[in-house]
Amino acid sequence: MGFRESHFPSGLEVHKRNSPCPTFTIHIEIALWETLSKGKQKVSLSAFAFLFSELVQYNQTQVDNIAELERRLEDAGYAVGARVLELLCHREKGNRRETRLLGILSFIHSTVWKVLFGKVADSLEKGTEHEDEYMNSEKELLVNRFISIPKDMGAFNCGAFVAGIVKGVLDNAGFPAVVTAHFVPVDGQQRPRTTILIKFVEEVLLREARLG
Amino acid sequence: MQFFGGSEISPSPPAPAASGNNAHMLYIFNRNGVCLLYREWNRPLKTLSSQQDHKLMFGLLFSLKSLTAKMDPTSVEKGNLGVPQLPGQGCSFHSFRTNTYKLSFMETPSGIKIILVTHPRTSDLRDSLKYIYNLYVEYVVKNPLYSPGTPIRYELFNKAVDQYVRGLG
Amino acid sequence: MIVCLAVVGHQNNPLYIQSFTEADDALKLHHMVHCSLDVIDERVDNPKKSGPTINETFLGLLCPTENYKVYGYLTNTKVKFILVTTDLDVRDADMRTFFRRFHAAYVDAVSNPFHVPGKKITSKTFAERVATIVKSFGLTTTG
Amino acid sequence: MAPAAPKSGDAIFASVDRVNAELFTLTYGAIVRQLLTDLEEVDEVNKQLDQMGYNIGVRLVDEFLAKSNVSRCVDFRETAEVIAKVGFKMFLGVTASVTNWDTEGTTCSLIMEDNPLVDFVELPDTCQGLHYCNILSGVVRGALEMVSMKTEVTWLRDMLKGDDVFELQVKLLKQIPEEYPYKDDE
Repeated sequence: MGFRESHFPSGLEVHKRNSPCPTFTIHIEIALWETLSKGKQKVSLSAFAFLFSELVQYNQTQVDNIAELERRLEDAGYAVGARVLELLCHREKGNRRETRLLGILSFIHSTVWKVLFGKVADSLEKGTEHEDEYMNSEKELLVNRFISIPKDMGAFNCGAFVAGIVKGVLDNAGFPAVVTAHFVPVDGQQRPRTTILIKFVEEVLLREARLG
Repeated sequence: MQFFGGSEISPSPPAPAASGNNAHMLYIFNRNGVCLLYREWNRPLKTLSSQQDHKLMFGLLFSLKSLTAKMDPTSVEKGNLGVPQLPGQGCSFHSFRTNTYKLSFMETPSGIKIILVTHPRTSDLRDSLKYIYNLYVEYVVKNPLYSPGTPIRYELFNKAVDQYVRGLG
Repeated sequence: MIVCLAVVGHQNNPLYIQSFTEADDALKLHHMVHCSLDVIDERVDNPKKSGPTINETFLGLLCPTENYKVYGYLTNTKVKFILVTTDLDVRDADMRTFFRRFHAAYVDAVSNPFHVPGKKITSKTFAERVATIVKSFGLTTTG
Repeated sequence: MAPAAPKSGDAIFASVDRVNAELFTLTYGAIVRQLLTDLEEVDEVNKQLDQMGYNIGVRLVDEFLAKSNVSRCVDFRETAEVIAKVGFKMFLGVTASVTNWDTEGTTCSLIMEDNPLVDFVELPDTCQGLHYCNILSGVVRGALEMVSMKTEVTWLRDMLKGDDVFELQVKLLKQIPEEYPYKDDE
């Protein structure tokens, strides 16, 4: 899949340490990313799509309501997220520890998304109403790509799996949060986009303030 | 909220799409004779119920395949008439033409059969049927909430097929 | 010579501890590892201190005693690696390379689907890999 | 116009969308762990993994046929070869080889030196009876059944148990021709 040029996050000026002009950074980062993950094994998207669909269908047999189904997908994702953090911190971050909120959000928005889904997330925005909310959105979330939701499953969102991954990364990096997946309609488009809503716990914000 | 198909198609085939499309109708069957999809674009004459119509079409192809294999002058194996064959066994018949229509047929080793009835002048449609097979794989087979062997009820798939067939020369 | 290596979880729960000496001073080494934890916590809580840059994983020398040196390393997941060595003139750069290779082994061990996060690391391959890293680090174990 | 020749595994793998193997490996690890917690019994987990693989195989075969231009799956030997060379490469990015044919040509082994499912995996002593990759045997069985070949697929060697390669034995039981599905009185 060609590496689609991702537009820069609109809502929040994600702090890029070393370069004045954001689009310029994107190019460097892609080249860097290519080298870092070169020789990384790949599998076909359909192999993952078929596997993920079995995960969904198996869990459907284990639950009797949609909320429980989403919770089980989130648990599965959580385990993936915890391990992804370990893997990526060692490989991508080398010897730098993430201590700031923007740092970990940017890490998820770009590094985690690139390694898992092959592209930077479409956008990372700060919630307007609440201080502690951030939204990481994707026009066509990989796990939802082949899935059409029958009416009787209401607002069921397989993105709960990805929400679990994000929660696994955040909790284990010391930024505990409640993470949920939502469909957000996009005008003029048949398919809604998927937004991963991150709501940090009180203590994270206090620490962030203390660090100034 | 309605996404990516999943609407209930009324039992009777939908009204034919805009004219100027020289395809009459499309059938997709699986190896057990279940009609996964029937699309119609212009078919003024209707004599049979849709269920019988599907059965007739499947029966026609089943025997045609056996007949063409039986009379294959080049093959050495002695296939006898009516004996069930493996999909892909014997020579592969892919279309026949009358003065009023042309029937193009494709069968995959997994027993999926795609039949497209078009205007007699249309060119070789083997690649087009393969493209429709790819649409079937992308839009239907990969959707985890579709159970194989049941009629296809995905609006997006129907739209994609309609659009593609309209463009066929 | 590296005499003791420990991995401690972010609630200071021990995940792995291995001493490389025949002498029965394991208890003393464990105590040293324990007290170095406070040094790490104190250093993390107010990062204004000098020494390696504030948010670097390598924490450098924690608490030198007369015949041991204790080095620390903190990962992004708040897991602490602690190394105790009797080699008093070891260079920081060597420690960094050691910790990076140790971190690689740790990551593979916890990526194992059968490893329960936060619980002791029981993987045999991890123990073997750590032993080879220690051995190949030029500080061969005695005897 | 002769139908296009079957494409090579590498050609297809290069043309399809791909994802990082880590996401695939870690997701599979999450599935196995979920099954172990739900079902506890190791052979129950083996059965469930095989069934999940079968469900995948039944669907995956159509994508395999569509993308690989394979139009005939009549000869078992030819089919096994295509699955090993094209199928595994197209989906998992690794090639398998086919060996140990028996005299009648109805049983063979698929050999894999590399398998993206098992990165980082180390079987604990409590799970020695587990066939961690049983989903793969299910996929092969499901896919072959869809092309009218009823088979029995079993693990002979498993790298997670110390062997140097993965070996899947595929035994052809019988080929099921297409029956006329409608009864005459219908």
